[in-house]
Amino acid sequence: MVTLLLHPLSPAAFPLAAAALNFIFGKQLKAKTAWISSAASLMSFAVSIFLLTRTAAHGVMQGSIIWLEAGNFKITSGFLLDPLSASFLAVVSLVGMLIQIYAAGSMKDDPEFTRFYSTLSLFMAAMTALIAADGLLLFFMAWEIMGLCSFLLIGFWFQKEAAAKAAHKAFLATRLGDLCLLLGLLMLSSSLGTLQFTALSEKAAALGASAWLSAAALLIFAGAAGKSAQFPFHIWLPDAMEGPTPVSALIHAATMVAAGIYLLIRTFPVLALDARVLSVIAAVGTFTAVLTALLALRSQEIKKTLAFSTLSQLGMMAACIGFSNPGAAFFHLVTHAFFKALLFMGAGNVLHACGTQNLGRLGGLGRPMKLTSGAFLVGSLALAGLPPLSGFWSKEGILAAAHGYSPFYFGALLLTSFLTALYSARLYLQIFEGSASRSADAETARECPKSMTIPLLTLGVLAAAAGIPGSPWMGYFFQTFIGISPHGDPASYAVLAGSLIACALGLAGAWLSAGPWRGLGLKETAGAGRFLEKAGMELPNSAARLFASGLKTAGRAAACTDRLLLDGAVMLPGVLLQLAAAGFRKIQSGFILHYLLAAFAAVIGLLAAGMNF
Amino acid sequence: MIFGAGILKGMLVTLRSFVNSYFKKPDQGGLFTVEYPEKRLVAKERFRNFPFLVYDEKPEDPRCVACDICAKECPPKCITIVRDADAEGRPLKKPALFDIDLSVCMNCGICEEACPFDAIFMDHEFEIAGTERHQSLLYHKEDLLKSNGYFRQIRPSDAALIDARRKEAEDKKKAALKPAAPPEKKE
Amino acid sequence: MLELIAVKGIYILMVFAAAAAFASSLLPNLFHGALALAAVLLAVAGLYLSLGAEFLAMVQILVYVGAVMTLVIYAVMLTGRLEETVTPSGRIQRAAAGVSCAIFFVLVCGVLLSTNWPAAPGGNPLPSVKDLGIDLMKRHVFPFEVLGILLFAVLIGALAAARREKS
Amino acid sequence: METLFIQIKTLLVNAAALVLPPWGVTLSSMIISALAILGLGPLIMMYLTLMERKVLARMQNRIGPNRAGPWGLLQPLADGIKMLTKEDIRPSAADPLLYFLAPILIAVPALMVFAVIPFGKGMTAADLNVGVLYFVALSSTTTLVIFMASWGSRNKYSVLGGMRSVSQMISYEVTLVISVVPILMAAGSLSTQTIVESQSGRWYAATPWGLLSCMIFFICGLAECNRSPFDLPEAESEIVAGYHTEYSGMRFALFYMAEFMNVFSICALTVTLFLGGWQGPLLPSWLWFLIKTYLLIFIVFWFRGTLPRLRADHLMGLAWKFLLPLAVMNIPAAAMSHFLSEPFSTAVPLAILMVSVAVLSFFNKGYAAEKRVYHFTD
Amino acid sequence: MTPVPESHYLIFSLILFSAGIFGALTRRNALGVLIALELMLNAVALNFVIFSRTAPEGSASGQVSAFFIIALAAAGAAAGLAIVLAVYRSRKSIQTDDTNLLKW
Repeated sequence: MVTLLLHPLSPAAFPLAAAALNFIFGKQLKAKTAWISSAASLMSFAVSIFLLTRTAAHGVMQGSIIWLEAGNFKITSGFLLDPLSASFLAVVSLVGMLIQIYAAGSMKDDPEFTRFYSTLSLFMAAMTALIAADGLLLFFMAWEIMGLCSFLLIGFWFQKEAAAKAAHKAFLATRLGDLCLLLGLLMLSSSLGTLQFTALSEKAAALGASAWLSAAALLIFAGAAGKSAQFPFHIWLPDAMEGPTPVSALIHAATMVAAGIYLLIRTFPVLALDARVLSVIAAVGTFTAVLTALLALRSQEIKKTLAFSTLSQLGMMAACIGFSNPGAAFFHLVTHAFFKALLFMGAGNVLHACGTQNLGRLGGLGRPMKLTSGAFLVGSLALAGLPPLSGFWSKEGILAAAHGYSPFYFGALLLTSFLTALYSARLYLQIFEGSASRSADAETARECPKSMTIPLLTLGVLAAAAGIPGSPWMGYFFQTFIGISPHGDPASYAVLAGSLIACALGLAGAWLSAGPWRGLGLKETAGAGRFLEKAGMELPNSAARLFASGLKTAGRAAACTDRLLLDGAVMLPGVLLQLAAAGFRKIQSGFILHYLLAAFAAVIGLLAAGMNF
Repeated sequence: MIFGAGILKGMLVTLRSFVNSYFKKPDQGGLFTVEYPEKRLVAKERFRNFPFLVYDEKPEDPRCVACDICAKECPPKCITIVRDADAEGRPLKKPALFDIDLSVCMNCGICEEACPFDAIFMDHEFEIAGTERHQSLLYHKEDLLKSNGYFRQIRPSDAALIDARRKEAEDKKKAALKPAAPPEKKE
Repeated sequence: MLELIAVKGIYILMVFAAAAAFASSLLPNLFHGALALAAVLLAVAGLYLSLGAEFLAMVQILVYVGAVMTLVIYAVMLTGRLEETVTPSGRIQRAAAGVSCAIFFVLVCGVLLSTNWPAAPGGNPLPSVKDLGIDLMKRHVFPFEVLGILLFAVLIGALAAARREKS
Repeated sequence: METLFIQIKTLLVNAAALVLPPWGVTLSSMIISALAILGLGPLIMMYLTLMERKVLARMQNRIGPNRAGPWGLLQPLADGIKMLTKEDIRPSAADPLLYFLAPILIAVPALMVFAVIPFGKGMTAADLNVGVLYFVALSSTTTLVIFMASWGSRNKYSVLGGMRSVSQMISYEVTLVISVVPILMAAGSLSTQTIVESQSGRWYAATPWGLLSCMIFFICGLAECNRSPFDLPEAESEIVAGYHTEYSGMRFALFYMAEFMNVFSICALTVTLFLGGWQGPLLPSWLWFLIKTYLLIFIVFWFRGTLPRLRADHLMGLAWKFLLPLAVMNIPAAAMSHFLSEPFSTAVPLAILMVSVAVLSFFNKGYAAEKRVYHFTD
Repeated sequence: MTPVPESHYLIFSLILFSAGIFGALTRRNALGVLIALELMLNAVALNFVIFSRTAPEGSASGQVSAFFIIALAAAGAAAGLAIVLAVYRSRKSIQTDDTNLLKW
């Protein structure tokens, strides 16, 4: 029984059980559902910590069952626990647990409490299963369930028109991505014959580059882009903020969006076959990073800004993979999960406290909400990339990879990190600093209850300390531990200096714009901002709509041809028959005498014929 | 044989009457039909048919004194009487005209009962068919008069009684008149 | 000499029957039509006698004239109004019928006259009633029984069809 | 004495033979017998009417016609003259063809039937070997003629009377034919001549089934010619005079004659089939025949004198529910007697018939009237 | 046995048959058609009897089949008339052109 409990897939099993429990007995349990799902995530966190230590001690654990067997064709799927997945598992279950505890507080008075928690647990189960998956098959299934959960959770308050529309949009965008992933997956399995990650890399290496494989790789990247909201698919993430804040924190910051990057890391050997694929990934990633960073500056709402910042960080991670350094991307992934969840929970507290998240009406919350403002400060600084905090180390890794790849990308990423620092600091200053008089509800704001602030604080500590294992002080222990790719040359000072300067400039800019130069230059940049907005957001939307309408007209055309040709062909004999029948009906006059006469005439005819005149 | 029993009994009855008609006397079940024209049934004494007037000696002076009682009593009013008058026009005790319309008379016999002078009686004669319906059945005095002998012949017992009574009345009158007047008044 | 008279009689009978047959089709009054049919039936019975089939003639009279004609006349009396005369069918119909009958007649006549029938027999004795009975009971016993059942069925069927519904 | 009439005929034929060629002789013999029947028919009819009135009168303690001629013997002549002189009224709406044909056609079968009746030994006009069937066939044609009479006279009463009499005749005809079957089985032939000869030993009426079929035949014969208890169709009291309401004068006389000839032929056939025809110890054969026939005719008039008229549904009920089943049961009984050995040959048929009569009486209990009980006020 | 040649009899029965058919075709009254039918059946029965004369020694099958035809015709007439009566009772007329319910 114990070994079963410690099975690599058990972290997925606990939340699944919790989800089922909540779903079935939701009505009776009511408030207790929160405890059940939090307990489940605690258990899965504990198990994942144990698994982490085991993999660290014994190395890779693997096991699989035969999923489908038809003749000599066999599909197996099961779990693969290597340092990468074990560590990611630990991170995800930790963040999930903290958010569930936090959600208990923030969602307390919501009537659909049980539905929220059962879907959340289901999501956790899917995420953990995805991480522990050993092959693309189980991975893809978990991927789909996650898509579903994100749809349910974004559209949690489905009475609200905007939420429903946002959920719809998110689901469709990710569906498109999933479609590409499926195609890529199928192409891979058809050419390489297997879906297992380990086997994948060996087969790919053996087969060598080919157009088929590079196309498959590109499709897989498209799938990852869909889920992790890279450039063409990024339209759904800002709208996904309609969902409750814990959802945004968990799904749209830490876990789900990271799954795309995790997929790219897992299938890196295939991607790496063709340099052009990597260059595409790098370009898309960088472009997304720069664009969304600029957009983050413009948005007026806390959560929307955070959403844009997530987009830009994901862009940077994708770019890092493009620079063929998945290890750094993963490290940034982990640190980002911590401080981004922290920022979102902070935003949640602010929303919970004063009911609005519009920056224009907030300000001076530092005094009434000391703890939240403190944690929020640490989070935003980590995001900005201040040296001792985790953000600096992981970003520095990416910048090093960029530097190694090409100076142009290095410059772009530097610009992004500067912008990141700028908007994160500005965010903090606008909410917590400044005079309290600006907004009426600022006075009423009070610190949130303990169940919401404790997770905040723990994440604050993690956000601060997570960077150290991957920093030179610990000899890049984290990178070597996950062992995917060697760390870049730490010694290049240019990279180190560049990141430091970008961070400092960003912080200074934020401080100035919030303080003495408030409102300066707002108008001039407005025009450029709107153009940016239009280019960034409306264009893809209209493109999507165009694509949809195109499909519709194509459908209509096909329908009418079908009706015309096929139905026509079928109906033709019927119509002819009716015409003929109308003609023949006249013969049946209803008078017996006519029939008799006809019969008799026939007799005579026969007779005459018989006598062969 | 409950089914056919009734029929057989009925058949026996008719057979018996058939046989009896040949061998039995009229009153024991034989034929009692009187073949009318040749043999006739003797009419019973009180048999009533149309009335007739009675005269004693001569038809000229019948017993009827034209008192008109019978005409009044006759329900269908079929008797018409005109009193006779002598040369000077004084009424006589004799009818000049005495008609009975036989086609109207219903032989009820009321006139016989009403007549105080035993002048009119119901006859037994019924074969009086006429050739036409009007005049031939209007009997006048001459047709109606019949002698007392005929009366005595068709109704012996009644006639005897009446004659006895008349004779007695006559004797009484004669006795009563003998001391006063001759008896010729009461014929 | 007697045969001559008989033959003459037969021909007269035939002519009478033919006339009666056409009368039964053409007479407007249905009752007269039915009686014309009766006349035809009797004539045919006479022909049966001339062909030596006495039993058949008597059966014909008994069954046809006695029973079937009574049925037909019953039907005529029940369905026709007391003085109703039947409207003859349209002119085209009659013409068409006449023409087709004429053609039919000519065709079959052709056949009749062209084939040479076996010589009018003098010899073999005609089957008497006894032979008929034996044959009926021996060779044709099955159709005889089936006929009994059929008549029984028709009896019940006719009753059911013609019966006035209770409700 | 026995062969009186035969001698007369041969005399005549020889006379004709002198004059006519050979074929003429056979023709003349045919004609002579035909004329005999033609003469006999009306004669019989006339004196039957007289006999009937005499017998009925005697039964009702009356004398009956004795005015016309000695003992009323010329009464039929008087009737005939009366019929002839009566004005022949014809309803205007009458159907000329039918009205005219009916009386003629009713007399034809009545007369033709005489051809088959064996008046004496060797005195059958035409000894067909389908004799009985001939008789039944011709009697069935009368229904058609009655239809013509009733429909032709365009009178509701006559149509009603016609319908009734036809339905009555049809129902009784069926029983008539079935009741004859046992005799045909016993005699083995349809010709009346052979049937009479086969009765030389023992009359069929003597056997139990023979007696029963004789009674059934007789009753159905009566119903066939609308006589006595079954004379519903021309019941004066109910529907005027049935199908011959509109007929008067000579036409009515024809109907009247046909009716009486039917009576005579039915009785004659009963005699030939059941009572041994002209079989008789001493007297000449034709005399026996006449005696027996007139006895039966007396019974017919006897019926007329006693029995009340049957109601329409009783009439039908009697035919279909009593007589027909009885006649049908009679056939196996007759078969039994033919095949079983002596002691059983009478016992078994008797048993069968007894049982069937009992059963049928039980089932027809509804028709038999209850015994009427008179309560005199005390 | 009459020396009338067979062909005369056959022609006569043919005449009967044509009269029957003519009647059936022209009669507008259902009963008229039935009468015509009887006529036709009679003609056929007559044919059987005609040919039974030349049948081989003593075989009565000709007359027997004629006998069957007569019986069947009687059965047919009974059924036909019952139906005609039923039709009359429901439609108050048996003109053949009135009963055209089965027309399409």
